[in-house]
Amino acid sequence: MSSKPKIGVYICHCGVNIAKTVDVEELTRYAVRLPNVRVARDYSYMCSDPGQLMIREDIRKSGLNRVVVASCSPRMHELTFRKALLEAGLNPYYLEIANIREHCSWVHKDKQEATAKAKKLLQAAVAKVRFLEPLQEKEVDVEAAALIIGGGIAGIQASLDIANAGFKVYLVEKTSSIGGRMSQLDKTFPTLDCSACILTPKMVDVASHPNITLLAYSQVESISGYVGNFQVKVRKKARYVDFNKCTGCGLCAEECRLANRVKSEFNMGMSNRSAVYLPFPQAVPAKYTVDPQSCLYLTKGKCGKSPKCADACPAGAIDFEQKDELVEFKAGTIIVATGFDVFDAARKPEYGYSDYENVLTGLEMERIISASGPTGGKLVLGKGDGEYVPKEIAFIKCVGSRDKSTGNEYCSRVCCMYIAKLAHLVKDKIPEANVRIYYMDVRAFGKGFEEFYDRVRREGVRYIRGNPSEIYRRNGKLVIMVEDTLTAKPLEDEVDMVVLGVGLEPRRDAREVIDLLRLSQSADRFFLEAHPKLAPVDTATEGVFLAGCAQGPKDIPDTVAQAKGAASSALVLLSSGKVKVQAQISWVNEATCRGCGYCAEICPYTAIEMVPVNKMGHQVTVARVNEALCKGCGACAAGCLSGSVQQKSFMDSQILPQIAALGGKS
Amino acid sequence: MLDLDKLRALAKETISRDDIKYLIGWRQGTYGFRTSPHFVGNLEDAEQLIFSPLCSSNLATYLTLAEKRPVPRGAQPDTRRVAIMVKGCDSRAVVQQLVEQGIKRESVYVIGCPCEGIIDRRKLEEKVPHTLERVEARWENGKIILDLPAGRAAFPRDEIVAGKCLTCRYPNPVIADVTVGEDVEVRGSAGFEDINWLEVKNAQERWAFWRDKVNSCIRCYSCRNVCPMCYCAECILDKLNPAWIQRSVNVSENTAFQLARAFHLAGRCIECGECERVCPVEIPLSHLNRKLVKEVSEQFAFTPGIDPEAKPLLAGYRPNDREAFIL
Amino acid sequence: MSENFEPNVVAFLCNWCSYAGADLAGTSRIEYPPNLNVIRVMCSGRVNPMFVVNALQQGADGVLVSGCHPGDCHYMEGNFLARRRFALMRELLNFVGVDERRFNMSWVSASEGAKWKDVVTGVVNNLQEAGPFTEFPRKKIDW
Amino acid sequence: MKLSKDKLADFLAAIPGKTVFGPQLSGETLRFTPVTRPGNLCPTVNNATVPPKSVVFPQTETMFRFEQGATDIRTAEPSGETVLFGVRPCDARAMSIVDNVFFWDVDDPYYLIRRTNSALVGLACLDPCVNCFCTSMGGGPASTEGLDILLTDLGESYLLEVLTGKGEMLCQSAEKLLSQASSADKEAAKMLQEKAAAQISRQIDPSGIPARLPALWESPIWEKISASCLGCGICTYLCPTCHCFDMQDETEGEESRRYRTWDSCMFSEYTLHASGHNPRPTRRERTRNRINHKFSYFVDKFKVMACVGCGRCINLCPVNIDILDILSQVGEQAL
Repeated sequence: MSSKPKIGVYICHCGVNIAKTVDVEELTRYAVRLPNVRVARDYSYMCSDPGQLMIREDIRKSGLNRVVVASCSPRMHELTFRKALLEAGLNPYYLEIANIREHCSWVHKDKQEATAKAKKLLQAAVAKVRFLEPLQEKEVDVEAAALIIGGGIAGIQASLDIANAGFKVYLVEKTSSIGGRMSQLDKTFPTLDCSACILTPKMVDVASHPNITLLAYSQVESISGYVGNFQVKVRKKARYVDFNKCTGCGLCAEECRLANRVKSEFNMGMSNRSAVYLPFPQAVPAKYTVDPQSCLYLTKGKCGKSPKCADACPAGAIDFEQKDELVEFKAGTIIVATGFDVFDAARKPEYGYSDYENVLTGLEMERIISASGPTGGKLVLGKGDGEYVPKEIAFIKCVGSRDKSTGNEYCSRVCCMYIAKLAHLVKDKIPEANVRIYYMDVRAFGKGFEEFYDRVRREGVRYIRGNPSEIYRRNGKLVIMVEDTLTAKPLEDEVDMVVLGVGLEPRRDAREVIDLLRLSQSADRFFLEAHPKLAPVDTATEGVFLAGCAQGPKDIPDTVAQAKGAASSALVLLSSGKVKVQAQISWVNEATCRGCGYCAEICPYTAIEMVPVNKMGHQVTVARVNEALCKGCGACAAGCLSGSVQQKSFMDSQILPQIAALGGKS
Repeated sequence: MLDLDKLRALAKETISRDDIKYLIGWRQGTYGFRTSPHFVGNLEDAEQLIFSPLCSSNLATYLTLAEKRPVPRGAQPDTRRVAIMVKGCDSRAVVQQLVEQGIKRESVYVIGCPCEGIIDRRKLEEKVPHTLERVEARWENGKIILDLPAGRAAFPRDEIVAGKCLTCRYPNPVIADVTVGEDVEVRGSAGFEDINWLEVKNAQERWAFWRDKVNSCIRCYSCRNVCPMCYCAECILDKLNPAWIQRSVNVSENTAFQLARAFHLAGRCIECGECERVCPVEIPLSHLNRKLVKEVSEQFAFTPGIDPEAKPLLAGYRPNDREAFIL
Repeated sequence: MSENFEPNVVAFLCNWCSYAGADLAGTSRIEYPPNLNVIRVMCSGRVNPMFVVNALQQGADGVLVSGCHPGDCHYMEGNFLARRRFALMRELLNFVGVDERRFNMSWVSASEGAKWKDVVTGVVNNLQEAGPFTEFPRKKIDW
Repeated sequence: MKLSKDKLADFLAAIPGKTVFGPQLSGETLRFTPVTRPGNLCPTVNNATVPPKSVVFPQTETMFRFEQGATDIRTAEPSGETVLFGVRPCDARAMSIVDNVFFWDVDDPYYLIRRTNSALVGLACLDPCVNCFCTSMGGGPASTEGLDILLTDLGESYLLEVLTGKGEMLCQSAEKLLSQASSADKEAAKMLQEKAAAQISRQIDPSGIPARLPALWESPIWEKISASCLGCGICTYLCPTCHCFDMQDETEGEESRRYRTWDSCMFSEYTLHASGHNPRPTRRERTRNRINHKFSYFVDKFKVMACVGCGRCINLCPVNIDILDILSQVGEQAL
């Protein structure tokens, strides 16, 4: 064991953040009296260079062998101070932080009470630090490959960045083509670039990049292991089309018995495709897929005398015998870029989305306006002889956003601008149309947003402040019931069509990803980042990063920026080639272990195995921890009846003194 | 009725086998109603073997209590099987020991003894005090027959059997390589009448009850040592660094000791009632265990010591475990 | 019980959710009673149920264990394991006559700073009513 | 002298400035605790489960207090004067035997104070238990050794024999409550005492045991006897002559105390060295030690056996390890 504890206590004022509420001088006087404390100092910013220097000097000069810092949360600066210890030649795990800011000065007002509480927290930290033991940080190699889940613009960008840096990338996309939501958009705000024009070159780059293995129409089945060494299993779903033989000529789709009879997901169900299909013309990979939900041969086992697609394919690529394929590989790091779903407008029945065909969502409007969409870019309503050009067009914003009744309290961030963009495009196509936008607020915060909003208004689009309460049909027209909240007048607005500015929601299958990667969700149900400001692309699971709307609603530039951020974080791991593993892991005292195997049963990482050992000539079984697999949760330690399993830095012998300090009346 | 001659013949045959180290059974005690664990190593020992309503000890304890002396260099440890006689409750201890890898299936030879209820010595001595002569007992037609010095006496089973037998659901061994005697009918109540009366009292009354009991605990550790599930090489409650429980004997440490003991048996207690039987100051320790048995059964539909392949209760969970108590 | 009684609460918080949630309450300057002191563990699964007994012995009037919401455990299962253990420990304590307000368990996520305040306030208020823990604290008797 | 039973409460109340301990129910069993209401006393049923040694040698006893880092200690407050009422002759005799240990090379200060400050009022055993064998060990149901007063239950009253000066002092304060005993009373008491002695049916002649034990050191009987031993502390904790203790420190905040608390040679950690080595590694060695200590080492040192035949270890052993059975095995074993 180590020598007698000589403790240094360092109390941070954090400017006034702590010192205003906690009497730091009194706390310092108190600290000196605690057992084994050699020196106690207070300073305005302990985390600053002079603050750290003070600690390092004391360690060197006074021979301190334990350090307690009373400051902000250990989640903020534990690493900072560990480094300071290390630089002074002391094992970095001889450190304990008393959180007197987040847990004390910021949540209490009474100085006396806060000071008393700070004393207790400090006393507990001193009690624990006396029993801490030095730990060694070990390193493991990082597999030089990244897994990227989701082939939207975020996943594409991250893949390209990592691949361009020279590392292997596995890009897994659930649907048959990459491109994601961005590929469905017509123009992008506020610059009005053609979405496809800027996206498709990147999609092609992905397909042709030598470092990228594109696994489209695939899903991640399982992920095990740990940072640097994830074992990934991906299910490549059967396309029933030989990937290598298919040339993408499209004859199969033309000949399919169900040609133009299956709703196109890409066009939001507003046009039809065949049972064998390419989701959209620029799809990557440009390979056809047989839709197992609609294909007659796959659903009924019979398609005429023989499937027409197979007959038509000159390359003989149609293969109904194809099976799902499991692909396994190792990855050192993972980026989650699974994107979003749009709000289901049917959940706001008062807007009649399910009842009236002329009530559309923003994404449907994108497809109608797009030259590659169901109408070839013509904005018309009705069909055949009844076709007409709408003149009165209304947009409603915040549908499924900022709305407690739907459970979505957040702002979806893109709706203000995509509606302004759509309004502009409508005016562009039908200059005489009367376009109005019902809104709660206009949030035009981004680069060029306010200017664009201004431009749209100048083009004659009217903004009416009010949240419509109902839409109903009268004489073949849609009537919007709304109160103009600026004039406080109720309106009944008769229009030809309504476009709902639906918001963004987490993917409905987000749970599966959470289970796969042990991620957390924030209150809005999007994936939770490790820190909202300082670690916005990291997650609680080491080596796993977030990009794009999976983490929260954002527009294309923000998505791309975050993807680049996630790629850069992943590259830090990949290019260093090594990663430190947890030091605060479990450990088994084999002398007292009774071999019951509870810990091994408990461990969620299968990090504990039961091994035979020889005790005084008898074969007995004891538990042993695999240090690379242990994540340091300590569940085994709490489950061990004999106390033989302990978690380093959270040992019974370290926690019980903390309890004693906190339980005592100070 | 059990034929002792047959039992002894079986014992002789068993210990004569090459793969059996010794047999653990019961013999008549030194006085009165006592019996004692009996280690049968030879044919002569087998003659003293008995099985009767007086055979209270749960012998499974000795499977894990057996001390492993250092094996001299060059020698091989004796890995022959230990034959053990078990009642229903005792057999559950064997199963639970298998679950917890305290013993290996191939290292024990289980002789099952269906049991109609074991006499609570304290209850009997109240009815028949001052008995020095050795007394034999047997089950007969739902009664317990005693050959007392004053003559034969028959007692209704429920009057003199231990509390644990009144709620016993497993009178027949759940694991056995060979069984002596016929299976018996399950007569124990599935309810928790034994603790319900205490549960319905208010918190102050319950504490008053327990304070009085726990206050008299002398920390002799017989409850722990007799328990077939307590076989850690070093009990966590004996540790001095860190000291979970201090050595001083007072209400605080005694309560903590008994709570720890009971909690460590959560989902593991097989209700043999030995802790309560051996307690020299008569603390109703089974109540603590039974409370947890009740919760384990009601909340998690779990019964330990039945299935050797079962996953230990507290080493697992179900996502939909009850959590009404969580804020 | 007296209005003036200030209970002493020891809380065990998991690093990833509840401790972070309590940090968020701090960052958001959400005020709550100062009666509760936190011991940080990596996971609620680390909290040995005997810590509760020990805390009561050592002078706590009440104990709180807080972890991630079911399904959100950073270590996948730790909170589920803890839930089972404490479901039983709670019943056992209650059975020997410890007021059920003395042991509390909560799920507080990293984003629930406001819930953390509610949990602390609720626990402290309840213990103010329950009064000091007198059943089996270690006493300076015989000193 | 004679004390009418209805004046017992007054007799106890008349003892000035002393705490009276007597057998009372604690939980489900009898032990010697301070008498607050004489009605709670249970002097007529069986002997107390916990012997009265717990009054002069408490299970847990503070020795001194100190503060972290300080160099001075504060010794415990001396205890006040006590009267132990209803002590059985076997337990009183046991105290005289234990005195040998605590007043041997040095006087144990804690024991000394408690012991000299206590007076023992005995109660003759008129209805011995099945496992009593005091008569074999040099005592008897009305043995007076170690007692200051002996009471014999005559039905309506107690015959009161004052045995020592301490006993006389006790009676002085209650003189008015006592009456003269007639010779018939004395005769009746003697008859009852003799009848009780005759009732004790467990007998042994232990005189040869001390000489035989050293020769049986490696005998297989120890293995056999200890096979069923659970290693618990019942036989030693509840033995009136066992007197081993452990010393520990407890800390609360900055204040600590050193205390001693009963220990048992039947515990595996009793002889466990810090190195991990244990000179008595198994229950065989521990059982052998227990018997040798009582019947060999103690005799060598103090010329008396450390057993008074109270029968507690026999009554309460969970697995029927019977000290008389052991002694007869020792006696019968070929040397």
